[in-house]
Amino acid sequence: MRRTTIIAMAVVLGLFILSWILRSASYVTVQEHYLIGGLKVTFSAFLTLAILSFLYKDNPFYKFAEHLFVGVSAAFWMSMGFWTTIVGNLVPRISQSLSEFFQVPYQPGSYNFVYFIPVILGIMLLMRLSRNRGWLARWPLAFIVGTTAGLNFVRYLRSDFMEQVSATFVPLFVDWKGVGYFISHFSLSASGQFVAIVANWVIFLGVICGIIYFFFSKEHKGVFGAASRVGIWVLMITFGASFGYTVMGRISLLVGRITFLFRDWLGWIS
Amino acid sequence: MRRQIPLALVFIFGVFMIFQYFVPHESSEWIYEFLLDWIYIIGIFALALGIWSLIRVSVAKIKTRKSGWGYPVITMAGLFLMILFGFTGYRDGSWGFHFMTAEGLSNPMFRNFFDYIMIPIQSTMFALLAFFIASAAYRAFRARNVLASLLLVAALVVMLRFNPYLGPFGTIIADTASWLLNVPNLAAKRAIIIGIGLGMVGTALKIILGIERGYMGKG
Amino acid sequence: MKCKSLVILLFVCGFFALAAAEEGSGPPDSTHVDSIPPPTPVSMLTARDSENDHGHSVTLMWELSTDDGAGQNSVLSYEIFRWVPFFMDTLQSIRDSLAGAEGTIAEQLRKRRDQAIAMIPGAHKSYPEQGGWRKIGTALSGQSSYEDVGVKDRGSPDYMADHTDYYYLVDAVTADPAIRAPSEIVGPVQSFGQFFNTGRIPVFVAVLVFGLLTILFVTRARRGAELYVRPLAGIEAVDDAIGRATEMGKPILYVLGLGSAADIGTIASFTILGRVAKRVAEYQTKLIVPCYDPIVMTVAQETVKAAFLDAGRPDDYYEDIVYFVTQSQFAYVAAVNGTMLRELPATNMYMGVFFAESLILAETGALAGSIQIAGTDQVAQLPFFIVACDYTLIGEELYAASAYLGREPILLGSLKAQDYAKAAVIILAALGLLAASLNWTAFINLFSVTS
Amino acid sequence: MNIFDRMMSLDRRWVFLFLAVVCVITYIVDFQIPIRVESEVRTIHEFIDTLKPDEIVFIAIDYDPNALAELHPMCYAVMEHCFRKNLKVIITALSQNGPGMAEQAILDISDSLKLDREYNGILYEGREIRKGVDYAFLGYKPYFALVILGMGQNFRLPFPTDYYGTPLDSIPMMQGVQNYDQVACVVDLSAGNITDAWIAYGQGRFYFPLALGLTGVMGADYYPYLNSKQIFGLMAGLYGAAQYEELADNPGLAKDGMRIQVYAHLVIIFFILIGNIGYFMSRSEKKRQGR
Repeated sequence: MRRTTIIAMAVVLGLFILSWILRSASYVTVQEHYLIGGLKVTFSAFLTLAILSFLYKDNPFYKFAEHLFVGVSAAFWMSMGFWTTIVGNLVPRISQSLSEFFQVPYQPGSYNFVYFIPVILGIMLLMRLSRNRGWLARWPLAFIVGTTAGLNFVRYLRSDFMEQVSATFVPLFVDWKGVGYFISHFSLSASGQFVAIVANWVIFLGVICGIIYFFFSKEHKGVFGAASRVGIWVLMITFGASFGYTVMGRISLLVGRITFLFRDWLGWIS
Repeated sequence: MRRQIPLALVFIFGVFMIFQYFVPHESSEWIYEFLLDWIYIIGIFALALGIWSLIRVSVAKIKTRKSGWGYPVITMAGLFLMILFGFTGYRDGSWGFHFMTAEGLSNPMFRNFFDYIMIPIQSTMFALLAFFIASAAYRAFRARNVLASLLLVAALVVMLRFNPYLGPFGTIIADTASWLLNVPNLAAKRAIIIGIGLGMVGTALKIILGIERGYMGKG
Repeated sequence: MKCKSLVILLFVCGFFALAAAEEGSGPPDSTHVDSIPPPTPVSMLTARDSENDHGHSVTLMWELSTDDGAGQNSVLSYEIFRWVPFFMDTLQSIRDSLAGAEGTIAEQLRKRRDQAIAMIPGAHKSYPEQGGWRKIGTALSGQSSYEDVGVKDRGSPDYMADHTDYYYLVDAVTADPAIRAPSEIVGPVQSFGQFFNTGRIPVFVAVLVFGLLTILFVTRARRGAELYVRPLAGIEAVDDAIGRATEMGKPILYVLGLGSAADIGTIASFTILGRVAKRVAEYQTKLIVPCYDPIVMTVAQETVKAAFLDAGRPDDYYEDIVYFVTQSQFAYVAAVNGTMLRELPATNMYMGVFFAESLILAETGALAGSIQIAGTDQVAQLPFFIVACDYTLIGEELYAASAYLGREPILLGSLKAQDYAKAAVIILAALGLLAASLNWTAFINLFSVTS
Repeated sequence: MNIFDRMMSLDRRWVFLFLAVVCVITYIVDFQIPIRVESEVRTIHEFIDTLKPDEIVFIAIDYDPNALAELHPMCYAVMEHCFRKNLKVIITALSQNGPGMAEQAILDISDSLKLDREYNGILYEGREIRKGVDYAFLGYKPYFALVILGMGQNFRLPFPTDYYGTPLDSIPMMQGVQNYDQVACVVDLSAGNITDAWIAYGQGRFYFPLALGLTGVMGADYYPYLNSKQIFGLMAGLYGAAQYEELADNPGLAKDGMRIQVYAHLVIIFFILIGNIGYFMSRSEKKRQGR
């Protein structure tokens, strides 16, 4: 077991170096040293294959890529957050000397003192690390939860409720224009009023039955149960269709990686 | 006290934000923008807590020297290297505490790590979805009952929508697929969204009124 | 469609606001363009304060030139002019010198600027002396309104102060910018902010109705009225899953998703986490909660800690039950995947806000042989959870889960309120359908939120 | 475990392997698959195919690199078709990075045109296409809606010179070409709201025949315009482009992409079928044994 692991590692290392040499040899750009260019492509390819190897089973290469990715990305977002939010947004508002230190334009204003409040709240949050003052951390959390709950309350009431309800207000009287084409070709893409009205009916009934499915406090029995059953059918058809529709986009992502491996790394396809 | 004050804060800010929505006046908009800025700033402090948690968990694993203790070392190496690159840079002839200059990032290694470590792993992780969507389809699309059959048939129809080997059925399948994607899809999504809207609104209201306090650990 | 064209219009208008600021790109060499007869001007030009806004905005409306889309069909756009006193140039010069100033000089300049801003309304009183017309924007042919919002920066010469007399005129412009027809001048008109947005009255009514319904049912539930709730398979599975994990001696993995603490879906997930953690503490099973968002991590730690306290086992709690991974979508997924295959949890729960990673997580979990329970309010991810997980809470069921798990009458009472709201939706939809079929627009307009 | 049970519970790594192998093979091996053509793409091809030599087709290249994968193949297919039919082409680029896209397309198509090719059984001899004679590239101007409106009066208003600085009057193929009236049709390839401007301010006002090339996601939103006859044809996404390539008998990037897609989809469908056959057969087997 131990020996096979070492052999596998050695093989991968050998292939890595081979790829590095070959890529470097064929690397043409004046901007950087060819060894660096070769290393970049080889390392990217190594990481790509390491992640793909996860499909076979969990293995040291995947673990390596995973742990490296976690560390690098955590630091990436921390740096970005620090420079954009703290230096970009907070510092220019609260301190002239700090602004000069970070070389950002100082933006004085008569309401800037309020920017000390989030700093205080932030420090209260850090109190979590203290054993005795940990309860202070609840204040900033309460602030965030309260603000966003209020914010979401009205906005979702409007966008997910009022606007969706009023969108179901559609005419449903059957207009027989276009019915002939629909019957003769049995085509759902036929234009004309008839197909549109059928679609409106399906949407209307689908919405009603779907909503009935979500009733919690009434037993799903009798007519109510039948409607709820139709509701879950419509949901399932939709889930199936959405699933099938997504396949194409996911395959394109894979093609993107195949292109990277076969064109950019191996250079098999021009 | 320790519990009452946070609940009072939730109530005050929640109610304020609801009323703010109906008041278009300038002063109301100012406060709104301030509050949103605050959340971002508090978020950065929280990120420090997050990084601290990551470091602590990793160090604890390294200390035990159980199998696989080497991997957290890689995490820590990646973390500290990237922090070093993100917080130091070369500007005006000297190294210092910089990030961006007029020419771009002041430390090119930050960019390199992003381009040649983060990007390839990220896009490959995303590409794994192609495989998982296939295995999920194989595993789950069995005509066990009515619901599973509906799921299966709808998915098959949509997946066959541009298949060239179906002869005369091709057009019918393509039409049915686009009808499925436009009509029942719209109905189901609307029903779900109305439900979600109500659920969200109800939950938000319960939070503001202090009925739902699960997020403070008090059920 | 309507919405889309509106977006374009806004987009175009925005560009023109920029273009007006630059100007300069004069008429091209038009020697080969046939000469165009002058068009008729716009008529019925009106200007008034824009409704339901924070002020600093005037809305202009007019009737199209008869040569726009008809007649000679020669009008391509309308240029909007506002009368601007020369005084505004003072503001510009202060702004220019402020840009390069530092320290006390900047302080003084800022004071001067604020004084100057206070004088804007007075300067506009001198109309039509000591000022001139300035182009402030363009509307494309076919458009019969324009909203002048000026520039938000208070130091800018295009800043629109409230309670100030403004005067406007609109030119109908042909392909040759030299050939145009000015309208009559309108004014004075003043802008000011409103304290209540009347366009949002329907939302206000809905807030009141929904709030009252909730309070009504919660108080009734508090008084002890019996409430029926239908069983939900996904919720009943939670208890079994915890029991199963205890028997097998394997951990439970709880994933809060990629939402922030600002997402209601995540907050609902906290409540479920609280219930799960309490039972986990009682059974003394191991719980793993990797987090994506640091604030979510902090709240989740609070939640789990309190749950352990509630279960009477505060000593079993340790800080690293809930830990932070990284704020990068796929790095987080990579790490959770690894955890699933290495710790082999008996149960995986995915509750909250999820994006493309939903299927990667759920398939890896299935590979590890775990029972999987998911719940999300992201409609686009529901198909993947439905396909790959054993139980899925669809949309609203995620929000109902906390009430179900706690079995507290107060929370169940609010579910009842939601059900009444749904019944109202069905009745309204039926009425709305009649209204739409009979062209009864008054009813439909009751629900239209205009701003 | 009999064969049917095994079909039901294949190790998923077989699925992964099979899918990967099929994707790589269809990626590397260049073979042709048939493409089923929908009427909304056929109308575009027919329209251009029946134009007489020297008529003018207006191609608006209004997309940025992020939509390149879907719209570039359409651009190549339509442009090559026009040049092979000896039509003249006016090109504009109204999105910010459009000129780059357009120049790349012109360059590649000029190379391809130098070769003799046989399409749909007709031999087209290779020829040099010349700037100003076979095509005019007008370039980019901001505020697309105004540009579209202005060109309705005269191309010279928004574009006094072409992209390379030559006055329009000194361009041979622009002699006597004033506005959309001298153009046979406009083909707009766009990934954003420029499409709406072409419909509302272009076709809606100057009534020229308009065809659209869109990304796959946008497609469904624009079908109503087909019914209302505001556009005479529509190509959506990679599949739309592949249909045009099929009609023009000129396989390119889109058909390559569709080849992979079709076979990848077939692999998934194949495994779904295997699973279901296994499921039904083993169930009926068990029923029989039970009796």
